[in-house]
Amino acid sequence: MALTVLLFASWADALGPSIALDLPAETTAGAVLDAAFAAAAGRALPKPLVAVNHVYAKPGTPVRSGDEVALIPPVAGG
Amino acid sequence: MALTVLLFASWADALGPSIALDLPAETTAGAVLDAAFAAAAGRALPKPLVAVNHVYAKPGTPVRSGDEVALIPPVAGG
Amino acid sequence: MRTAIVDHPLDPTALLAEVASTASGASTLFVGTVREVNAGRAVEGIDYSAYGPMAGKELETIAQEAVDRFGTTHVVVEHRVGTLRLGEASIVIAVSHARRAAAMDAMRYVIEETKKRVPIWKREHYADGTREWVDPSAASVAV
Amino acid sequence: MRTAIVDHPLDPTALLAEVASTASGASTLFVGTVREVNAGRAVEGIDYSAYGPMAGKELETIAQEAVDRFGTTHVVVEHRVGTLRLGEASIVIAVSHARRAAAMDAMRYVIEETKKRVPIWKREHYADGTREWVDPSAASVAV
Repeated sequence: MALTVLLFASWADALGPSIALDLPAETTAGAVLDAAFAAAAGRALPKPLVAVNHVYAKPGTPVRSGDEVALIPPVAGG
Repeated sequence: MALTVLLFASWADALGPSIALDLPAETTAGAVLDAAFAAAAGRALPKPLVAVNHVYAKPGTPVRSGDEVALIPPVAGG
Repeated sequence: MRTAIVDHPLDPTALLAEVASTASGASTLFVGTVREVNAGRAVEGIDYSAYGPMAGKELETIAQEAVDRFGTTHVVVEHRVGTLRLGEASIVIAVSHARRAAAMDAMRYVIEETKKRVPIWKREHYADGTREWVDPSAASVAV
Repeated sequence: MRTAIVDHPLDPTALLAEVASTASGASTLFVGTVREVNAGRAVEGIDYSAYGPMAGKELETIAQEAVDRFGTTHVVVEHRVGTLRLGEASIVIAVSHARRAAAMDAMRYVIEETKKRVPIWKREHYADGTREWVDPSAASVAV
């Protein structure tokens, strides 16, 4: 499936506000992260968490077509 | 020596803003407290600390003529 | 650093502004207020009275201890005396510090030490018309 | 309880008023501000950016956790995004509670969890003209 992944902070600086990834129909947050790092092609970027539908996901969390998926680099709010 | 001791809160309500005590020339904060309780004549009053010249005193702290002596009932500021 | 015992309403906003600094990453403010119930009794107001010279000195000592322990000079404390109505502020503590943990710790230090050491007393006015000096050392529940 | 991500200057006084209650004996306020030095570098400003919908949701979750853990509904949090100058407030947390310890603990809980969990990022502008995203997980000194 085609999945658009939202990017922020250093990831957005490097790759734009989102990237389109091509993934199997049944995939996981961990697989999204691997594909995103592959798309980053060796750029030095901090390891992000993955959020699925505004909730932090574990590597095994399923990702389906239509989910809102985002990479969350280390946060620095407050 | 004649010593005027400042009183506050429940002690002041019971005995007025100060009491005059007659004490030996060489005395201590502990002796002041004993004399104050004697002056209170069995009234139910909370045990105070003694302050000498605006500093909390120990029972053995000397008290001399001219010192500013006060009884400090349990504090409740803040 | 500044401390004062005052007999007029406190202004938390002014104290917060007083500790502001571009060297600080965090400001903390503590406001103690008169609340409507204490130890299960309905409260209508509180008289705060102080042993003025000693209370002023002790409050200053506590603020100086906070400055020394936590490493900021931006510590301001005002305690009000007199008769306060429900919701009015009896104490305001403002601190700012480069780092948030120290700003929070310093604020806490000042209020805890003030409660223990500053010779100020409060007499609560209850809805039933009685008035009583509060003795935290005798209370079954700490306030 | 109320939380918001906003793009205008914060008003600590308004938040303090919002949590005021005659049921409360203590109000606490935390203000996070842009400071002039971070990790030894001169800072001139900070861009805060958020993953808006998730940041709003996470901030609300944290405030609700504070309500549940500490037993007060008087918790208000606003986080600002956009470009902030030195001394400007990025976050204001206001809490009031019957008891002071809980008011202080709840305030601390909200700022610590916010720093860990809310998807907001800051890019510091340094005096040397460079800009960098701050990565607290990589910093040698926690901010």
